[in-house]
Amino acid sequence: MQQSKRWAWLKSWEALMFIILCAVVVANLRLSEHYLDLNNLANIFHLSIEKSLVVLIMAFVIINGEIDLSVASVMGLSATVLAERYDAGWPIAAGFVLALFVGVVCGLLNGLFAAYMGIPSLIVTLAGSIGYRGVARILLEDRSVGDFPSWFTSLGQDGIIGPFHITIFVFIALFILGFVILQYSVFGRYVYAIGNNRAAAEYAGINAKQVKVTIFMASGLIAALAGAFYAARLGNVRANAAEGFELDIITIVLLGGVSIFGGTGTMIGVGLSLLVVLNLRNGMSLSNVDGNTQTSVIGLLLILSVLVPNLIQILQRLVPRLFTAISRILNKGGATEPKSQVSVHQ
Amino acid sequence: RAQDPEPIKAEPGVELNMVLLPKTLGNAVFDEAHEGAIEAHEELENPGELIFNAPTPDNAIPGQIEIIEASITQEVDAIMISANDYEQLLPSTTKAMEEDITVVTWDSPVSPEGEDLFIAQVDFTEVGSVMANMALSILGEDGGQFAILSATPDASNQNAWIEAMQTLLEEDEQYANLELVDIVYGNDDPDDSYNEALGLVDSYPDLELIMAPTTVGIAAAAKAMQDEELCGEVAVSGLGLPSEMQEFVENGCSQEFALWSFKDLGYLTYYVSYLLASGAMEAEEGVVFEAGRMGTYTIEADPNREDGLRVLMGPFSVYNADNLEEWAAGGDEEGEPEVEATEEAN
Amino acid sequence: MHRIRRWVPLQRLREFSLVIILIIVVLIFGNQIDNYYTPRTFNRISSTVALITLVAVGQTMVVLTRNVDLSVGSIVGFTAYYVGRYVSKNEDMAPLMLAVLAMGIGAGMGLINGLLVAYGRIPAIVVTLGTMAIYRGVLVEYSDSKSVATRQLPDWIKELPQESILKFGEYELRALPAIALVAVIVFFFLLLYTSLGRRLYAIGSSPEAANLAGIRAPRMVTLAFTMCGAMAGLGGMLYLARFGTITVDAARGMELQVVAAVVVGGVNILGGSGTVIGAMLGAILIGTIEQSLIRMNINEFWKDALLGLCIIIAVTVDRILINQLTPWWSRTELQRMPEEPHAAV
Amino acid sequence: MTADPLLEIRDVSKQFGATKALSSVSLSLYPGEVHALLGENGAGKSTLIKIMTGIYQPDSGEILLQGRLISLHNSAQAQKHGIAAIYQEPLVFPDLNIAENIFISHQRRNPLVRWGKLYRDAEKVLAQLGVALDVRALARGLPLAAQQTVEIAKAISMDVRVLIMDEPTASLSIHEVKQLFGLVRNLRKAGVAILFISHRLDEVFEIADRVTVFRDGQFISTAPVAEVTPEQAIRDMVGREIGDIFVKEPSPRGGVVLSVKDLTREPRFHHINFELHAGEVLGLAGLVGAGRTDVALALFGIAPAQHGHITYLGKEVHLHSPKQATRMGMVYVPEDRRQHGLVLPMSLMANISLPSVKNYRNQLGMVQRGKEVTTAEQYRQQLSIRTSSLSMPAGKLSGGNQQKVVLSKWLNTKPHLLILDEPTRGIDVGAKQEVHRLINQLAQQGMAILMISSDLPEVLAMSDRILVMREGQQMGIFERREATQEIIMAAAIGQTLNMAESAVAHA
Ligand SMILES: Nc1ncnc2c1ncn2[C@@H]1O[C@H](COP(=O)(O)OP(=O)(O)OP(=O)(O)O)[C@@H](O)[C@H]1O
Ligand SMILES: Nc1ncnc2c1ncn2[C@@H]1O[C@H](COP(=O)(O)OP(=O)(O)OP(=O)(O)O)[C@@H](O)[C@H]1O
Ligand SMILES: [Mg+2]
Ligand SMILES: [Mg+2]
Repeated sequence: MQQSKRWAWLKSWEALMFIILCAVVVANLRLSEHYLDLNNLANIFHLSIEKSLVVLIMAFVIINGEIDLSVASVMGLSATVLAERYDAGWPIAAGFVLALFVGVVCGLLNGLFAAYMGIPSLIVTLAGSIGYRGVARILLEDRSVGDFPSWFTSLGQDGIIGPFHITIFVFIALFILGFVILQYSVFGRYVYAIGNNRAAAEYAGINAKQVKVTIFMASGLIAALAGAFYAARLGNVRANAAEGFELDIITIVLLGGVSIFGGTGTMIGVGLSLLVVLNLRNGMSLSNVDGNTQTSVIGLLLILSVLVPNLIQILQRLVPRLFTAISRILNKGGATEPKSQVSVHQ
Repeated sequence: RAQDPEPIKAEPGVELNMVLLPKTLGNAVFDEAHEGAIEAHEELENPGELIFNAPTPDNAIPGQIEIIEASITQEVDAIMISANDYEQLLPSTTKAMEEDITVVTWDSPVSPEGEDLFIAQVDFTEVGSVMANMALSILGEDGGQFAILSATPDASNQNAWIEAMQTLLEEDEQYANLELVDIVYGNDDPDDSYNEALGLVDSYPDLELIMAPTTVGIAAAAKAMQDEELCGEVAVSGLGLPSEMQEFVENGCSQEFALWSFKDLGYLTYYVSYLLASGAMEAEEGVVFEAGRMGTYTIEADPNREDGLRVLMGPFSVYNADNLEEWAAGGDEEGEPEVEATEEAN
Repeated sequence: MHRIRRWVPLQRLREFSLVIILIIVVLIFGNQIDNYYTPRTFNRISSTVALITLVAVGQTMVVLTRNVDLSVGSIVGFTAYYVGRYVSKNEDMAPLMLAVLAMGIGAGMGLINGLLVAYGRIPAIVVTLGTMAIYRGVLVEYSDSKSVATRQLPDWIKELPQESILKFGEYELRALPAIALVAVIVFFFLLLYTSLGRRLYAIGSSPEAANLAGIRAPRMVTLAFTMCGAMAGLGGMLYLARFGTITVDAARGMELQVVAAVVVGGVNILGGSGTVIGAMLGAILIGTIEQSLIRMNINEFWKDALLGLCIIIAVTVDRILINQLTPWWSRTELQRMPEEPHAAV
Repeated sequence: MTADPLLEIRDVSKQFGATKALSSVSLSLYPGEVHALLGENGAGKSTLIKIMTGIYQPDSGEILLQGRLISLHNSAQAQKHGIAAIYQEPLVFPDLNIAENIFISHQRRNPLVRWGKLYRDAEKVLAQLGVALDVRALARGLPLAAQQTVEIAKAISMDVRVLIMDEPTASLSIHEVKQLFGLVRNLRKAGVAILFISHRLDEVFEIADRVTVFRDGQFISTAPVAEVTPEQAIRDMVGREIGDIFVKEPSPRGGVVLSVKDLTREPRFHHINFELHAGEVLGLAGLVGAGRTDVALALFGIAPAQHGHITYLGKEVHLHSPKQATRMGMVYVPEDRRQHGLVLPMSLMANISLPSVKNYRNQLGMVQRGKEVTTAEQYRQQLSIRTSSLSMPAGKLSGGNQQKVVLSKWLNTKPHLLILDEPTRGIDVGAKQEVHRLINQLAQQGMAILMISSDLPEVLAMSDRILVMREGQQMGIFERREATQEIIMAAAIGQTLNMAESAVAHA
């Protein structure tokens, strides 16, 4: 019993992700001599930093039992607002603040419709993803805005510690913050409770609507921040910025062990899954694997990571059954029944 | 063609690792370009690798950045890019150039500071005039209403061509009777393009021509006209692949369309990149070189882009019922148009 | 009123409300767009909506069981391509056989999804996010980046979209909408009048209760995915007929349109309630808005924003209508605790 | 009863992780007998039932039907053998209507649904149970008792040989229980073997032919009902003597905490008037469906009333959300623990602290697990919650233990006003006493308590005053000393006392 407890974590999703991560790292080491280049290590994070940031908040959204398909459009819109204001002569910092504000407003709208009007967040944020992108189009039309001040672009393009960009440290800080909030704070408790059983949470005096709106607003805020980072990294903004990011983001969160029905998953799992996906993509890029194959491989990984543990469980259940049946046939109603040690039902 | 005495010739056998990076994967034209590049690769007996890689459409710009960064990490010698954005790839292509990697753009350039030079398939203004001429020849002297079905509102190539065409329509008396009523965007999606084409027909009862400077758009528009039995009334023209358009020319839905040879483009691009990366040639205005079977070319200032250098491939092939049969008879299997270029008298 | 309530169940209310909204939408656009009330508009929208409807019908089966199939876009793309290739080599293939082939391929892909979900016990969204990428990847490999061109296709398939089945003056019921309509009717009866259909509802409504009631959920779920795949396969053939030119990007992103249609049509994304009529109405509603915006004479760059706005207004009005109408309809509803199922994914 | 057993369980064991739910238990069911199964919360009763219907597979042991070994891997197989069960927690299909809910398991036989027949049949089955539910109405949001009724209808509508009933009466009041027992007797006559589980011993001794007792997953005894006394059965269950049924000690009545005037929400209840004092327990009695829960929901702000006034601690309040009510120190312990009471996948510890988790914050706003553990441990001992660990997901506890967690969760909020809805549903005798003691203790500390219960003896034993409702109407408030079972029943079914007495006598 003591024994089983100590090793129980091995059966967890986090352990599985960790094992996969190790495998990916080993494979990368063998496949490319450049994998360990400091530049490459920085690139692993740097090239997907915007997605990574949004993954953090998307974990909250999904654990809370909702979904936000509009994040990519909010990223695009905030980058656009920032650029458009800059183009109109505002200092970039002011544009940045406005961009964050716009992100929060988008999140607020999502939250109001989803939580207070009771419209499924899937539709709300789908409409949002079309609409917010549309607003970005209205603002910039077919223009592109660039030539940002160098301090701003250097945030996204130059390392501060070696090749590591400041955005990476922002990510780490937010990850720790997200981890603590989700896993250890009262708010985190509410997020899980609402995601699992909204009615019970409401009976317990939790204002589920308020929590949901807060999370959607945070989602808008983080997406807006990511949008600004995107602008800094690329040094130039068009209305189509960050198009199509949402699916990748959701994939990573789900691979992190978060249930789409809400209520389960941990920040560690999501963090590990992020590392898995980023390293896998990096390794494949270094091996010149094309985009389609990369996506397919991640799709396959997504399926296998759930399938394999489940298959083991199913086999664990079937094998004794088969064994019983065989022994029963052999000694015709035989007296010796094998006992299976493991409980498989949950 | 420039008549400089001694064109620079390529020295075969230099080991160079080169990356051919089209916009996305799974598009026929880019595969043709790849074929051309392979032909040149073999002709030049390059013992190095020719890597062909591209992102998925939903990750177009960040995907190209990732591939460029991975190429930098792998210390390749040359990157040949058909850019998904004019500015947003700049930080990474400039970085590549700083690492002494030759960056050559083709099909669609980046801003001049981020590339060594651009292999222009045809002159941008020429595309405008070719489209104007096709419109004129279809609508006749009396002219009539026509509309443009483009790719995305922010596709820089298309926008440049359309702009060139519009300028021409305004300035040249010849086109006085051609009335451009609308520009719509099908997002290079067959579905959207099909619907946009029909929307045009519905909105403008007197419309006589849809001009689509995109291969996806032109095919979808032609099919839409065919389905609605409008082929006699509304003509479809623009830039299209002969293999996709043959049917519509035969049944009269499209009289004329144009395109250049992507295979040649790939071939030429490879040659130029090889010359630059092997150090045989500098990317400077006025340099004359020989590109294998395609003959001699000169590096010239790009009239459309300040400080930009280009190699102009040309010429256009305009396809119609007469030469398409030849094309079909000759090159169907190999996918290479055998028609001699019909240089537009302009 | 009592009579009506007795014979028109609450579920019909959703459809009723959607029809009202659809009428409002049409009236508004009719007011804004010249020549809107023409047979042409009708034919346009019906043809466009047909494809989404067909796939949405299959998707409805899956969503009812508290699952979702995000791979439909890839299945449509793959079958469109495969069937196109196939028919270009076997020109004399009978149309029906080709449809069977398309549905067979789609069903096969759906079956894989279903087995993984039901017997591999993997959440549907995980499976189909994965197979969405994988099926597309297979297509890219298989196609070698070549596209299927219209000229390779036999005439009947190219002409299918302009075939008209019924004509009322200039209003036509064309082949594509007709096929979609048949699918809607077939699946409507399947869901309402067969025990198979009812069990699909039961599973989605409460998987645990279904388990206790002795319903073989894995089989049913697999079947639902297979049917969804088959519909997507048929959709692939129609996609081929409609667009002729098929690249590896065919129907990319269609899954979101389909899911949007299903959910706007009142099918609960958490399973258990909704009808194919609703899904069809959802597809028609979104399609009408989209097509009408194309016709509207406004700045190109405003269209996306307006589309998003229209959708959110439409679903909000729908929600308000339903909330207002429900007490009228149902005696028992008033007696209940106001505990609506909260919406998630 | 001399015949061979219809169904026989031999040496069945089942282990869940560290918990040994059943160790080598045996049980036999004869045709035409009602066999009661008794045991403390967590004794393994429900687990056995789930094994008998193929939901769980035993780790070892065998099941014999008419002497032949059968293996059950899912409930469909069990149904084929004629074994059906009413499970402890009713699980209806919320999106199907009531008729379909009843017949869903039958539908395998004919592939086409004939709606007209379906509705007629469903009405017939419900008529047998003496209830009138709208068979066309969706099951979503049905009150617990009605869900239970649907489950019962579902089970008896099948052609069964073995009917297993896991606490079917837990949320029913005497009236419905009588109906049900009538039906059970008919089934018994028809030769059905019935396994009956309940924590209400009086019911067990009324209906059962034989009694089996489990303790801690082990078989203790089986005997004909005539040969056991309730005291003996309790001793077998608990493993020790337990004192007399708890007797309420009077508590000092304080000021008015809650005063309700003319409270109305059509069509569920109208013109409810009462005052509730600090230190007082006000019982709310009535038949199932009388609208008691609705009054509580209105007070808690979940389904606010349309008319009337609520005065709380001297101030008129308009309640429209549970959060608001909770903030004011008014809490509601819901009757449906699975839907409203618990977050099943969360640990029982987290469930207990959920409504009061804000009190467990440190300066940084983090939840202090240590304090949580202390609290949970305290309730675990006080209410004897049977679990292998405090971090066990609440959903994996036995039904009665879940109920104890629900109670702990709300008691821990230390409210001024506590509304209890069926607080001891599914709780075993020993723990029930403990809960009663606790309620009394809280009242003595000055808490005002509104207690809804269908368990009439419980209402009589615990209340200072009893408000009786019938079909949404307030039938009167009875002082403790004047209330008797007969008087309350009479009010609940809307008869004058004399007629009620005769009705009870005839039943
Ligand atoms: N799925 C499960 N996983 C882990 N433990 C379980 C599971 N189901 C039951 N148990 C444990 O098995 C034991 C027996 O539970 P069971 O539900 O059979 O009790 P019971 O006799 O029905 O109690 P009650 O009277 O409270 O309903 C309990 O300790 C419970 O915690
Ligand atoms: N067993 C039943 N038979 C018929 N109808 C029922 C039954 N149980 C509940 N209902 C329906 O539910 C409505 C009231 O349920 P509600 O739970 O609000 O009342 P209640 O008095 O609190 O019941 P309970 O005694 O279960 O707490 C009734 O009007 C009736 O329509
Ligand atoms: Mg139990
Ligand atoms: Mg009640």
